[in-house]
Amino acid sequence: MLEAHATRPAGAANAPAVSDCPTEVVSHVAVNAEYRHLVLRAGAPATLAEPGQFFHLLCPANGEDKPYLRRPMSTYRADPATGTVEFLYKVTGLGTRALTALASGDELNILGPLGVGFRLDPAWRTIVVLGRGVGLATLAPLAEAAHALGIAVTAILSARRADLVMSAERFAAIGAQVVPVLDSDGSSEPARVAALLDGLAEAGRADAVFTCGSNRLFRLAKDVAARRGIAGQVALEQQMACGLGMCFCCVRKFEVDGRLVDRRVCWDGPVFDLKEATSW
Amino acid sequence: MLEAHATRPAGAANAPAVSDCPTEVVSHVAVNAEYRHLVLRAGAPATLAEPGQFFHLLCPANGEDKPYLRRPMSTYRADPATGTVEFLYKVTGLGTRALTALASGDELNILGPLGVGFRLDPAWRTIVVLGRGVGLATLAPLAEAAHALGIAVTAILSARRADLVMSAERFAAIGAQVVPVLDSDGSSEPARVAALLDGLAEAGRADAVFTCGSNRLFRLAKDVAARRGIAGQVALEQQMACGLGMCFCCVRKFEVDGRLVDRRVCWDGPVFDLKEATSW
Amino acid sequence: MVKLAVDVGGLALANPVMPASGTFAEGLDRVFDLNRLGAFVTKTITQDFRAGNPVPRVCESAEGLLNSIGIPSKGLAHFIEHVVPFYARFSPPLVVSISAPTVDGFAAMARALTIPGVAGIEANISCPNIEEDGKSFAMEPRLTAQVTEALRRATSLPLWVKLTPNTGDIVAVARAAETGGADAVVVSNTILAMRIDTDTFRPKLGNVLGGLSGPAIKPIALRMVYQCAARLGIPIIGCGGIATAEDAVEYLLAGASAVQVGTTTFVRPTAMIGVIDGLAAFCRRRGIADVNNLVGAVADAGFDGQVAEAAS
Amino acid sequence: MVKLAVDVGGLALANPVMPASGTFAEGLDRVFDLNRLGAFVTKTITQDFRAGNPVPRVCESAEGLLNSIGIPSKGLAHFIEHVVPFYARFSPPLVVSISAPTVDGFAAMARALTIPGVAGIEANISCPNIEEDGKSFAMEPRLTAQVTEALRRATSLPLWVKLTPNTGDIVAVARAAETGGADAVVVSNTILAMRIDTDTFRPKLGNVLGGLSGPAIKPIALRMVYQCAARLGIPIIGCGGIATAEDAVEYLLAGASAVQVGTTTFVRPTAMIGVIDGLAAFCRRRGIADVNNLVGAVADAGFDGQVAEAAS
Ligand SMILES: Cc1cc2nc3c(=O)[nH]c(=O)nc-3n(C[C@H](O)[C@H](O)[C@H](O)COP(=O)(O)OP(=O)(O)OC[C@H]3O[C@@H](n4cnc5c(N)ncnc54)[C@H](O)[C@@H]3O)c2cc1C
Ligand SMILES: Cc1cc2nc3c(=O)[nH]c(=O)nc-3n(C[C@H](O)[C@H](O)[C@H](O)COP(=O)(O)OP(=O)(O)OC[C@H]3O[C@@H](n4cnc5c(N)ncnc54)[C@H](O)[C@@H]3O)c2cc1C
Ligand SMILES: Cc1cc2nc3c(=O)[nH]c(=O)nc-3n(C[C@H](O)[C@H](O)[C@H](O)COP(=O)(O)O)c2cc1C
Ligand SMILES: Cc1cc2nc3c(=O)[nH]c(=O)nc-3n(C[C@H](O)[C@H](O)[C@H](O)COP(=O)(O)O)c2cc1C
Ligand code: FES
Ligand code: FES
Repeated sequence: MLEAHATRPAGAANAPAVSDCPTEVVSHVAVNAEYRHLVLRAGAPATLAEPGQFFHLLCPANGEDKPYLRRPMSTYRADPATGTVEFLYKVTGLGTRALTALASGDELNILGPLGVGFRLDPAWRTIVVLGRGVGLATLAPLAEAAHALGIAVTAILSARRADLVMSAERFAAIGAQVVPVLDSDGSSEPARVAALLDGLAEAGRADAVFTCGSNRLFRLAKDVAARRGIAGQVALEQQMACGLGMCFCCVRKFEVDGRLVDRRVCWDGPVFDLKEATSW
Repeated sequence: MLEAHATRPAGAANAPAVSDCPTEVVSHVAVNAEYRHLVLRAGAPATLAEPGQFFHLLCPANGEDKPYLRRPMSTYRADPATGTVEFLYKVTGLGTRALTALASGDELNILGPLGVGFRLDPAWRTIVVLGRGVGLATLAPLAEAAHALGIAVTAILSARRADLVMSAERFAAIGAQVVPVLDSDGSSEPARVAALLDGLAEAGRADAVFTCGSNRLFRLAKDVAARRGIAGQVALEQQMACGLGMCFCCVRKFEVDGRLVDRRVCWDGPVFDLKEATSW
Repeated sequence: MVKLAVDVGGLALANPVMPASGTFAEGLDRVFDLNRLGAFVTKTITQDFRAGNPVPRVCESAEGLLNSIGIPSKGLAHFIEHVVPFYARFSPPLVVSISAPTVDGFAAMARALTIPGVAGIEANISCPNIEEDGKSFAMEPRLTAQVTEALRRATSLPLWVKLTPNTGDIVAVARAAETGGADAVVVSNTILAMRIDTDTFRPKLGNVLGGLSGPAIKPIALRMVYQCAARLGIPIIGCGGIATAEDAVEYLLAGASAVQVGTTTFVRPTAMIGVIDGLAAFCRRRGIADVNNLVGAVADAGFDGQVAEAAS
Repeated sequence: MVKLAVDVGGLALANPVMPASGTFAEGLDRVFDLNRLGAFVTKTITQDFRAGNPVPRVCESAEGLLNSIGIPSKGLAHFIEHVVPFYARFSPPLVVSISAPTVDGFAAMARALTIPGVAGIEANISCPNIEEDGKSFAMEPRLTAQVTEALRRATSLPLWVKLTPNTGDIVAVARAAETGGADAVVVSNTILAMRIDTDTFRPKLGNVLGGLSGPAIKPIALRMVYQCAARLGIPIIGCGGIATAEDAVEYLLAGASAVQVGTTTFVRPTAMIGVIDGLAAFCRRRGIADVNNLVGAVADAGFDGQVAEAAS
């Protein structure tokens, strides 16, 4: 069963308009061996992107790498005050490899902001964000938005090794309690992370849980949230062509009233209710 | 009638090998509103290019301009001593527009040297070169090669206006007699240029005539050379794909023993005997 | 002022530029004013609910896109109830793309869609005909004529028939559509293609095979438009790889009366606006008062494209 | 050491990489050592002298080339006298591409070329058959079978039949070639296409129509190889848009036993060497001892490409 119209949350209608806009590279540095941090100068509506929304990047050709489609990237930061939009990305294939050639002063066309971001209930007092890898890029602005609403944040940051935990300082800067969990010492094992989350819920420190970047983390968050009856959201990824709900290539399965329905990650998401999202 | 094998002059077999080589842009400046001068750092065999030979340039994509084929360009200068190869080109369309984006330090792949260049008979004492527009780019190295052999040069340089006469200083530097002929004062009219050429022949100052860049100049040079029984060569252009004699797209008609035959400009030329070449 | 208005098979359009089916939806409304378009063409719909194909549903290629979206559809009733009213607030005419597995199925849909708010029908006959061993209608002149005749009887709306390039003789198929009563043909749909992932050895599309679209196929679709134009009396809507106004001009010169922009919209969402403005600018620059003057204006005197020697 | 040697329809090749007909000539000898190639495939020749098509004979397109070179040929006698001896000094086998306007013409050429120095015949049957109203042999199974049978009777050399993509059913044509006695099929030739100059309104090719080649068409030719592989018992030589070793791997996985590189050589003259070295490196990296293990190794279990749902 597929839902084409009117599945977007009502609020999304008021989201900023989408613009297909040229930006200028302010800086572009390698964060570690795999990730790069790209800062762009942009105007509104790009800088109005909300946490969880994404952009569709027109990666320029770089030698033999000639990506044809755009590539989706979460908003790592968007700030109308500084007029910048930032991305944190992993070099994966053709498109991201082509991106690496961008230098300060170069132009980059980005389309956005796109999709439906995270929803924060002002009634919540404390939330947990649970991310891994590039999922942290997506969760950092959410934590900051929560902080702005006076909601406390616990950030469980999963990584292979301590030196690969990204953005910890951003979570720390808003006073979040940062809990790195690592493959290297076994602390990232699902059972142990689930226990951690359970403990937070038990302690009344998890009015809602947000996750991104790992199917294992998603499953355990969904599980704990269901067991505890707490709210939750997940930011999903799927291969995209248009990014605007037109092509139906980015569908995933969701459980709605006991049936599996297809929804478009770019248009109905990328942020979805944890209860409805299914494992991938 | 088409000639596929063994139409190349025998000497061509000893021409330098062809290499598909990366070069680095040393400088790239606009000569006037239409023409640009590109200097590349390259190694042998590129720097061994002979006058009249050409290179096939792999113009990099530039924004929406994504040339697929290479673009042929005459050797404007090639110097093993400085390790540079130079081109003088006119911005015409997709490929040359894309070229304009190259800046010092950028890489450019060029294939060459290609084709059969000019032949100079050491017995000649004095020659005339007759060019227009980008044809001057092709003739300048020829004049220098003639000078090196002790052959005097008269350079008739045709242009729309005095300020568009290019490379006059290069001809002057080797002691050539430089005769600009202009559209602006009518001196470039075929009849007047023919008279000029006739006068030089009459005065015994035209053992051979070389032309490039204009069909009108070609016709009058062919005509005068035939009437006067003097030698002559023309450097031709034709749209090219492979540049190596493989695709047969670059054919032109030649008169050989009263028959019209097709020859490949890239492989059998681009320099041809004035007697055999036909007007285009 | 350049005249951009065209009449395409009974439908008056403010300009000759519209989206290709399946590459357009209401999301574009967030990027530009949809009233600028010559027409709306919807994603193909079917009578009943359909889920579409397994993911991955797209992969890219050199200047092209492969898709095996299939036809996910919420069904005709949902479409009439929700989608038709959505487009009612815009001025461009709404052309509804339909598909069915049988001749009667096509006719029934056309009949049901002959309602206010629907300005025309585009029959996507590239789909398999289950009564003919799964062979696509548009691969054979006979099947094309059959389905077109049934559609013609079923609706008084302008009827466009969209052809597939996956046939050995597109001209014969186009003529069958004309004879069957089509008001215009759309040339064409995607070209059957595939890619394989050299890491996993798996096909890059969940459906294995998919359709190639985008700039890569432009010279092929353009050739088909040119071939059809020489033999048809009804208008042709050109479709395949259009990215710029120059591309659209090529199609018009080849004989198309209007054009559809598909895949490019995914890469450049404002591409259709660029084509419309660019067409006007092109005509102005060339002193062409009416865009219709470009239609079929290719300077090919002395050539017969049908009998031209094989390429290579 | 990775084993790169393959056997293609009776011809043993040191590696599976060779030039596509019409994109190779002795000029390449100035760029790299021709002995590296798996085989030589000549530009198509005809019995008698032919001039080829009017210029312009090529134009470019998005990641592609259109050509209407035609078949300029100095004739068979010249070829046997001058070209065959030229290639005798190299080690790769010489495959001669031939064309003729009639079945008998094809047979006569194959017979005349069954001589020392010629290792195989590639029949380019995309050309028009003058006995059949100018329809290309390769567009119809019946004509393909006829010409292949005649060729088979005429020569004992390995016989490759090169197919055209400009048909509605390439599998049927390929099967006809197999039944007719071909040792292998080449899939495929260029796709009929055109472009128009928007400045002059003239076709960009002197011949109006030409064949599209290059990376743009790769997913289409690859799909045809895959479809043929499912139904043929003889080897397939993949051809269309190959630029890199990865492209060649895609073709091998789809079912090709060898590949031909065409247009890319015009842009990157050393491309074939890159493909050969890249194939060896790919196998080494993946622990594949023999390149033949890649042939048809696409992980498509559970799919039937022939009946997959239409693309869109
Ligand atoms: C909403 C959203 C937000 C994202 N945010 C980020 C981010 O902030 N940082 C980051 O590093 N990555 C992010 N990704 C993933 C990123 O888009 C892919 O890594 C990238 O597209 C890979 O492209 P490539 O050309 O480098 O790799 P390739 O493997 O060459 O890509 C080939 C194709 O597969 C698709 N693809 C491959 N992997 C993915 C994937 N995981 N998700 C979606 N499509 C994929 C690409 O779109 C492309 O079409 C996000 C994805 C989505 C959908
Ligand atoms: C042997 C040779 C030497 C040349 N030397 C020079 C030189 O030194 N300086 C210079 O400015 N130009 C030179 N040219 C011409 C130059 O190659 C063309 O101007 C250039 O290819 C145009 O490409 P474009 O993409 O900018 O133009 P476009 O018009 O976009 O080109 C489109 C196509 O037409 C072909 N084409 C267009 N005009 C010509 C032409 N006059 N000759 C050949 N092909 C053409 C191009 O190859 C291309 O495939 C030379 C041409 C040849 C054959
Ligand atoms: C993602 C996608 C979905 C498509 N869906 C449909 C469809 O539902 N019905 C249809 O007739 N054509 C469909 N098409 C084909 C397009 O309408 C168009 O004919 C084709 O893509 C060629 O045009 P283009 O190169 O401009 O994209 C689809 C194409 C794409 C890329
Ligand atoms: C300029 C040119 C000339 C060609 N000439 C021939 C030919 O004479 N005979 C033939 O069978 N194919 C010919 N072809 C087709 C190629 O052999 C090949 O099948 C096609 O170009 C697809 O491969 P590619 O994309 O790698 O170029 C020619 C192709 C080009 C580009
Ligand atoms: S990417 Fe096109 S619908 Fe989501
Ligand atoms: S450009 Fe290919 S033969 Fe001259």
